[in-house]
Amino acid sequence: MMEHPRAGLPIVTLEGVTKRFPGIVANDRVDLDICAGEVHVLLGENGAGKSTLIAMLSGLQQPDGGRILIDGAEVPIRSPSHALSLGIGTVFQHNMLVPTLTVAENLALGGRWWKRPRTAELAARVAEIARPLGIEINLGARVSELSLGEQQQVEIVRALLRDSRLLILDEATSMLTPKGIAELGALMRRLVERGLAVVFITHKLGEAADFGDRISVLKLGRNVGEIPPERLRSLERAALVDEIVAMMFGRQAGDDAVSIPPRAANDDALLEVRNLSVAATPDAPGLDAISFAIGHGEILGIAGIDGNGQKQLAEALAGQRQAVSGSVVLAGQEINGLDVGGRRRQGLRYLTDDRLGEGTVGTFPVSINYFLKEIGEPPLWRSGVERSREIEARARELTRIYDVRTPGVSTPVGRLSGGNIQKVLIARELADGARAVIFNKPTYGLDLANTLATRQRIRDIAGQGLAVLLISTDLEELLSMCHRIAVISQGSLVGTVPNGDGAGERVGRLMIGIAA
Amino acid sequence: MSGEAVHVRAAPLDASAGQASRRDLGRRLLITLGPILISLALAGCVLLAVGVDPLAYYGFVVERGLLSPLGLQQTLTRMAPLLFIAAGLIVAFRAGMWNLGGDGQFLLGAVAAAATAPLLVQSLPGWLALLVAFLIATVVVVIWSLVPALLRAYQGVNEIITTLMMSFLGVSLANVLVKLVFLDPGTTVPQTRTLPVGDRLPRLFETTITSGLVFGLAAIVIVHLVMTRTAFGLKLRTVGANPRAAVHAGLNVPLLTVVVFAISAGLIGMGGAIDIIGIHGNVRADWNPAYGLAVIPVVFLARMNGFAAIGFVFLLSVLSIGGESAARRLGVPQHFTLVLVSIVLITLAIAEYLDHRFNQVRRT
Amino acid sequence: KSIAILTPQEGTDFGWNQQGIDAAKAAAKAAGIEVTVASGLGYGDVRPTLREIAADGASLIIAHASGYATSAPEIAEETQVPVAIVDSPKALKAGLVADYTLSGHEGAYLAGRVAAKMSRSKHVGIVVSGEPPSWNSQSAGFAQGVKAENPDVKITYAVIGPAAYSDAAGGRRVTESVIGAGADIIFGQGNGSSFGMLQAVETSKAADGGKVLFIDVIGDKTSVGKGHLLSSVVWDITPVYSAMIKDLKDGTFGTKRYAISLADNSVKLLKTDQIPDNVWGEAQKIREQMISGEIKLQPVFEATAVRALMTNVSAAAAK
Amino acid sequence: MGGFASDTFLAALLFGAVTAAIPLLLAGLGEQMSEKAGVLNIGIEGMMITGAYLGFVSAYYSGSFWLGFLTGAAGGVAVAALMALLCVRIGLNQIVIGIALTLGLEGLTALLHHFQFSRSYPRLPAAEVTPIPLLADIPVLGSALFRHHLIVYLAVAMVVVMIWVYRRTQFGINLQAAGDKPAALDVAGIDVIRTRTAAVLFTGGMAGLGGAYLANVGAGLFIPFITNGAGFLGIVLAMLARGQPVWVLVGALVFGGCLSMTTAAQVAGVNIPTDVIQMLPFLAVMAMLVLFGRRASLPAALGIPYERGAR
Ligand SMILES: Nc1ncnc2c1ncn2[C@@H]1O[C@H](COP(=O)(O)OP(=O)(O)OP(=O)(O)O)[C@@H](O)[C@H]1O
Ligand SMILES: Nc1ncnc2c1ncn2[C@@H]1O[C@H](COP(=O)(O)OP(=O)(O)OP(=O)(O)O)[C@@H](O)[C@H]1O
Ligand SMILES: [Mg+2]
Ligand SMILES: [Mg+2]
Repeated sequence: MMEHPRAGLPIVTLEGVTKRFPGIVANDRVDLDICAGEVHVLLGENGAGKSTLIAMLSGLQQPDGGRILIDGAEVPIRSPSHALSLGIGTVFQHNMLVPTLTVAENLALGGRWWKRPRTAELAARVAEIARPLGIEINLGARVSELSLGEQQQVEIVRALLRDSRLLILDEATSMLTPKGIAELGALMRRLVERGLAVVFITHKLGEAADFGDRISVLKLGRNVGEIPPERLRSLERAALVDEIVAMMFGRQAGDDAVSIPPRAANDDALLEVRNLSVAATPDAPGLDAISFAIGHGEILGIAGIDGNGQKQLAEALAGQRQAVSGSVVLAGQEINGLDVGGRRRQGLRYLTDDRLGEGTVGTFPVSINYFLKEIGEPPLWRSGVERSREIEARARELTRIYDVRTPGVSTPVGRLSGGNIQKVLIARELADGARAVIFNKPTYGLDLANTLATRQRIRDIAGQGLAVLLISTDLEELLSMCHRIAVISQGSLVGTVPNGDGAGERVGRLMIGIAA
Repeated sequence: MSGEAVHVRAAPLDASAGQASRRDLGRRLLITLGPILISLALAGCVLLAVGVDPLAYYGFVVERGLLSPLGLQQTLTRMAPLLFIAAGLIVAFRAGMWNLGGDGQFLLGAVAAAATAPLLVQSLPGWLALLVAFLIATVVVVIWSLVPALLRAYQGVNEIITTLMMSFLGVSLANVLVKLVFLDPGTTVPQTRTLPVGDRLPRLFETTITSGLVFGLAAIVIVHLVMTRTAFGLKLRTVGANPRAAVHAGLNVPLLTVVVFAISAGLIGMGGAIDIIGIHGNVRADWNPAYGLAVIPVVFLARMNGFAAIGFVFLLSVLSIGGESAARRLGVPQHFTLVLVSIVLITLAIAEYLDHRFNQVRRT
Repeated sequence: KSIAILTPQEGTDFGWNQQGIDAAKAAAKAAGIEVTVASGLGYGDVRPTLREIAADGASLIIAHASGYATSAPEIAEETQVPVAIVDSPKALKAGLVADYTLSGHEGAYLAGRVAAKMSRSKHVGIVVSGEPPSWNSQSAGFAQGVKAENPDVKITYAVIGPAAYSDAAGGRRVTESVIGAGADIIFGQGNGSSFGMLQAVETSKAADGGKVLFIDVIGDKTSVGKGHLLSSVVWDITPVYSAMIKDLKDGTFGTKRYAISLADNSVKLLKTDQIPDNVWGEAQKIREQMISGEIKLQPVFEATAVRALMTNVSAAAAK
Repeated sequence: MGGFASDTFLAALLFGAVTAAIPLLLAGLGEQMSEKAGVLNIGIEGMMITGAYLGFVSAYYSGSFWLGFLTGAAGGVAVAALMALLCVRIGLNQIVIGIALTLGLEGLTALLHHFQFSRSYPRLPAAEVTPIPLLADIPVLGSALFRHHLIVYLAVAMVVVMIWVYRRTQFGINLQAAGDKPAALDVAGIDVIRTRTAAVLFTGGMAGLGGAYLANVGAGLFIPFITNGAGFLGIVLAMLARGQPVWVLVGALVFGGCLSMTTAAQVAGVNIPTDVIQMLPFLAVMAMLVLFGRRASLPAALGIPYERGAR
């Protein structure tokens, strides 16, 4: 690792902190020391309680038990403003920007109401913070017009603007490019040099190993282990990862090596797209003459910086978005004419990346959310009438198969952790009758175990001869499972690379606009 | 009220909350009767302030609205139109659509029925005439509801505005129709032709209770079952809870929107029709009972649960019938009934909240 | 034996409701019987109240609003308790339903004559908050009076709006416009809103800078007026109710209609000190002529007919 | 139709239009702030009637219009405080409480009026007008637009103030955040509840003022149900305006204009029944809805009570 950080004294100490939610103990007597001059990585599978812990540190939730000490003195953190005044700045897992305000206004948010926002000096400070990060920030833009990645950048900058002593990043890298992540790492390093403390939550063990000084692992709400700086430095990467995995899952690492599934015998195209074009909208790029074909059992990856039309492509295919021209052929059958339901019945499935926004109905029970796309269809509905018992039973089954962590199938799905909501969606889309499946960022926000499991599932269904379109911003992921990787940029495919040696560099160069 | 029932946007209650009302009735009764007693006390203070004996007043309310056979019959009769309105609102609110145009829709339904029924009975057998008039009224209101429905479905115009406006408009229109189009030539009073008492909906048994009550009950129970037990109901609730998810799930949201408005307004229009062919027999110019406004909160308090709504509608009727009588006997202006009703509504809402809180604490 | 009266609004409006209730009380007192007052019932469904009062043993129910003319007879049939209703002459039914259609058109005619005599700007206004028959006939009577007195006097007619009974602000706004149009005497009909009219009259100046005067109907607002009350077409319904009670006793109830007229002073013009004695004198003469039948007057009840009358009048004025 | 054309008459019409518009303007501006902050304030009708009653009572007994306006506004704020407590702080359903408050206060004020004034119907003198120097002497427009009570000019000035607040001040930004994404405002360290409460109280003040104006200047007296749906029209105007104060002003004037139009038509002897003419304003607003409504973007969290950390 890089040079020696000063092992500081604890800024924040958690003693036996406990937080309960209906049906769940999100944090169970957690002890934690967060020290100045350290990047403290917090790991844990989905639902382990990381975000909840953060929520308490930032004044959003109040602990049900235990105490929080700041500089050794007990301080109940009453409210977010209190947390801020204590010098605790947070980038939350779920976007916390006001879509209808401009970036500048969002950054100014929180100023005392009688003060006028001072745009000029704001611009100056943003510039000086963003530059080293290699981030371009357009203060004038409406947030709703930014891509999720850009929005995450804005949030990081906002957290840095308030020069806080403790900076918390909850899955703040999930939407960044590899380059952006590296720069963020360097920045964290500089910050801790200055004596700040950083809490860094991620699901990517690589990042943990690269950026972390100290690693704590949460499991089912409990702090199950910690790797102090000296040990961290002593271990070399592979060993470290194995150790962490052992802590998190109590077993050896499921192998994440590249294992591209064998292609099914016949490889005539199963899903074929010709000159698909979509009109651009104020807040999204259009698509321009997209063409590709996916054979039986083939996994085609779509690589690209976030916000280059991936979502539009997926929605156009699924029938959610009007295409101006082009045709979609599934198993030799034109399906342009069909609506979302029709395409689904034909076997075309779409797993959205916007779990809370459109993937689920947060207030509905988990059980109903499994079947949201087949409401009214037998056997769960008979002649339009709901058959509660069958639905319950089937829901339990899926919950078991896909290992969804939930108090019960009648729990509102919105209460689950991000990762578990994702499992519900996967269970829904892979349900019987699938022929071609579109995955949009299927593993974003998932912990390692779930990521591996999900990837394996995708390989399996490909193995069963289904066509898979895998949209992801995570190059590693694409390389680890796709047969071919197409690169999307400004709404058109700029090239397709067969997976294999050197594919990574070629894709990478296509992504940054250099012909491969 | 349960988390999502509180929202203006996401109305629907997930199944579990739906059953909540049936789960341990005792508690529900407590959190219903408790607040009512409290509000009686509060309203009592108002009465004392204006120098009226609260006990006497409430005595009359209970006696005239509930206990005396006559009073009870009046109360039940009053329920008929209210039940239809409640049913209509439940459909709309569960689908997350804010049909605040009840008054206009109610009046138009009433006028349509009053315009057609008296003429039809002359040519058709009684029951058929009523049925036809009833259907005509419904159709008229459904068409009326297309304006806000289409605006919302295809232009994204917020329906709270449109329905509110359409309500103002509908009330005026109803007047115009009565005074200019369907005026009864037989009288100088600006009103429609009158449906003879004999030709109106039969009364139940030997009482003065209109059989409209039966239809009203049927309507609201059916609505409840459809909303909670069928795929159609679930689709509507999905649209209500998260329109984007509905699109993602392949539901035809615009179409469903229009359907929701049609059903909702249609039911409210039926309420108007029932009121005419069952009780009034004609519509007078400038008549507007403004039931819609009173029923909206009731439906919320019932958490859009049909059965609970029946109970609250009954309560509302008792208060209005008994209140009218009591106010008259004690020389209090009728307006006091408004005060009483509103205090009841507010305390009930608070009780709902406290109960909800209590449950949360207990669950964790 | 007791009688009951139902009114749509509280009996404190110095108008329709108050006159009705006062009269019922007076008549009952005279006949030495009980009276039940049910006021402020609104224009909705009064069947519950009717049934209840019938059940409480009233021997005559006076449904004092044209809005009750449908429900009252029905309940009469149902409970066999006699009812008296307004504005439905055809509804007579021996022993059960009597009609008393009150029309102050004669008084309004007189008022019109007086107004025409006194208007300085030769322009008077009629402001109403709605167009029920009894008001229409008075608007018409007034217009006819003005016309008869002096065809050159312009008449401006304005309706505040449907169901604008309580729209005081509207009453004031409209009246001010009419005054703005040049009228210096306002003939106003409207329950709550007539106070808005009075307000307008008191707070705005006529074209010539002089003061605007107000002619009220049915009730006597002298006690709340502020010196702008020119007169009022006052109704006294007591004789009507007394007659009903009598007929009830004689078993002739429901065989005849009841009305109010100048003759028995059940309709009369209110004398205020705004009216110069000479004008008042002439008015009295005209009254005699009307009673003696020299002047004949047809009541007009339909809104459209009334409007026609107005436009004619103002058109005539225009030439 | 000599009278119809006359300047005084036109002036009176325009004057009437303005007088009718002002309460709507005040109510609309008030409602707008609540909506921006994410509170659908259906109780505004109740706040107006309270303002009308209290405003009249105090003006009547004190003889001072200004005291009347103050009391009216205070009354509105009081009701708003209750609403804020129930709907913002403990998050009760905004529609239930709003309607309940409206019903109750209409009844209560009618009750009080009955016992207090129903035998005397006291009325106020004409409100003293403040002519704007030069402008007031323009022939027709002068006496129609520039000879009003001071409060009228202040009401119009409020439009400018609101634009400034929304566009330029931190408070404006906070309001919009509270309406579009309260959680974001909360984690930024601003108390959502306080922000929304402030907005609701402001609404109450404006509504109360509007009511007081309606009773004291518009009518010069108080009678039951005098507000006659003005509050609901305020809600509509606020929503039509998509958060832009200017549009509230435009809407209010259009509406007041329509009301005067009906009188004009009648006085001109146009022989179509009033009821038809009476539909004009509503048709006008419906037309506005069809034209502009399309773009009406309501705050995302409108009507949804904020609960910290809830999922
Ligand atoms: N507001 C809430 N209400 C109810 N349950 C909650 C709430 N917040 C969190 N939970 C539950 O607490 C548990 C921990 O959630 P949390 O979001 O902290 O997990 P996490 O470690 O952040 O998972 P992920 O990596 O997916 O974000 C989950 O089971 C979740 O369902
Ligand atoms: N009816 C409304 N009531 C309250 N606030 C509103 C309303 N409509 C919009 N807003 C708020 O005002 C903000 C700006 O609205 P909108 O974007 O439509 O106007 P704008 O910013 O001027 O856009 P444009 O440039 O199209 O005029 C919205 O984000 C919303 O929060
Ligand atoms: Mg998390
Ligand atoms: Mg998550």
